[in-house]
Amino acid sequence: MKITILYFARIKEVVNYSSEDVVLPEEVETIIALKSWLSGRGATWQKLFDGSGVVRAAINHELVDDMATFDEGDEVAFFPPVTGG
Amino acid sequence: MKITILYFARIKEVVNYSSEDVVLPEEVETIIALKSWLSGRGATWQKLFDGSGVVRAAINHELVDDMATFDEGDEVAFFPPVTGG
Amino acid sequence: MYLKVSVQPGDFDVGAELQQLRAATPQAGALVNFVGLVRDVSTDGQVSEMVIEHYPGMTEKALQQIAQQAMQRWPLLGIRLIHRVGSLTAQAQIVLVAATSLHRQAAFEACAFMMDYLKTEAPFWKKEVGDFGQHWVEARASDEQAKQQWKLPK
Amino acid sequence: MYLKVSVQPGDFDVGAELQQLRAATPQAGALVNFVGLVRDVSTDGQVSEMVIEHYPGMTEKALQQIAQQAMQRWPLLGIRLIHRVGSLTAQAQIVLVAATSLHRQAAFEACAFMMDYLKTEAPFWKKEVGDFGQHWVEARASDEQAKQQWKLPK
Repeated sequence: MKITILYFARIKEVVNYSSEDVVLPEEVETIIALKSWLSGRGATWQKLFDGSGVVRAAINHELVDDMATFDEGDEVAFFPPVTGG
Repeated sequence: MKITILYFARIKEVVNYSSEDVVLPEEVETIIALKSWLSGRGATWQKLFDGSGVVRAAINHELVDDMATFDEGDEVAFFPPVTGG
Repeated sequence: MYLKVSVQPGDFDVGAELQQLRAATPQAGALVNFVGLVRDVSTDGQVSEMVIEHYPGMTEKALQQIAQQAMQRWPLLGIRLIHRVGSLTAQAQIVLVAATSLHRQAAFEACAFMMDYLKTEAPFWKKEVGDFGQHWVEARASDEQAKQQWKLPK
Repeated sequence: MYLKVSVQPGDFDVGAELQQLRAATPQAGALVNFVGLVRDVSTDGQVSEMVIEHYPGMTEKALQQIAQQAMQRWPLLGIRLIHRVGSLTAQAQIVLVAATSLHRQAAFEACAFMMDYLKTEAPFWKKEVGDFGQHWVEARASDEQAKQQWKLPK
């Protein structure tokens, strides 16, 4: 399935870009599976999702937890804990 | 002893004036004694201090309770519960 | 620490007052303020005018004391209190309570505290005038209860 | 019920915004508002600039949802939320949270609630720039704790 991934703030600076379209293997349909799949790209990605820093996720503009599932065409975002206000 | 008494809001309307200077017998030196002494003036005063409505008191601009004492020249005020804000 | 208290018949400009408070406390990260307004309905009907009586001299002192209690309990940078007196029309501004602090919790709690104390300890009395005639506003038991929640254990 | 939410680079005029909120909710007896300001000091030193990044689309939606939760929990008449994004200087205004209600408690609690939720759920990120270089502002555990206090029993 094809989805769009967005990155924000510190995480955007780590991955060095703000968005990408990815085509995922069939079994990757949860946030936790996506994190694991992205970690397979190499050390930068592995470190990002190794649990040493909190990475929050949203699907189509809604905050979600690791078990949330997404569908074809969804917009998934990864970002650090928010610090507005 | 001589003191000044001020009346405010509903209580001012009941007694029909806003201030008076009074000369008190020696034993009248607490708020409760003053209320009792004023009640001796007649039905209007008696009704005012009979406990059917809350009457708050201040001595020299400080909220006080019934047992508070005042001195020669003090300013004593009687008023209903406050409703500002 | 900045503190300014006013009791006045005239209206106040909230924007300008907050600007002044901020200018006096430039380190502030948080500003909280409350504005109390004349409601146009009462238990008896439509309100056209509100008359606020006060105890001159004691009101200023009571507001100062309330502000000082707030300053002792919270790490505040500045406080601005204004209470109007005299004749006000429906929707007019009655009272302004504002506080600045580094972080928001202090300013929020201090403003709520100051309003709860002002409502029960500052010598102001409201009279509503309308098609029903006129009546003194009754003190609300909920205001006294609101104050009780701030009592510190002895 | 009046509700207006803005996410914008430009500054806002607190006095004018409150005036507009009051005009939209003329029955209000109480107005509470919070303004968050850029502090000129951070853990690392003097701050000259604050850059606020956000997630366009999600921010507006998050603020709307926070306001709607507040409306469900308190008898509010109106809510106004503004959050700035982009580059701000020290002492600049960042955020405005305002609510009107008949009585003060609802507006006070709703504003504190909305700030606690905004701090932990709305996708904004602050970066401080100063003589120390630049750094992302760290999320504060106390903000997450502040949010927890509003959780309703299930």
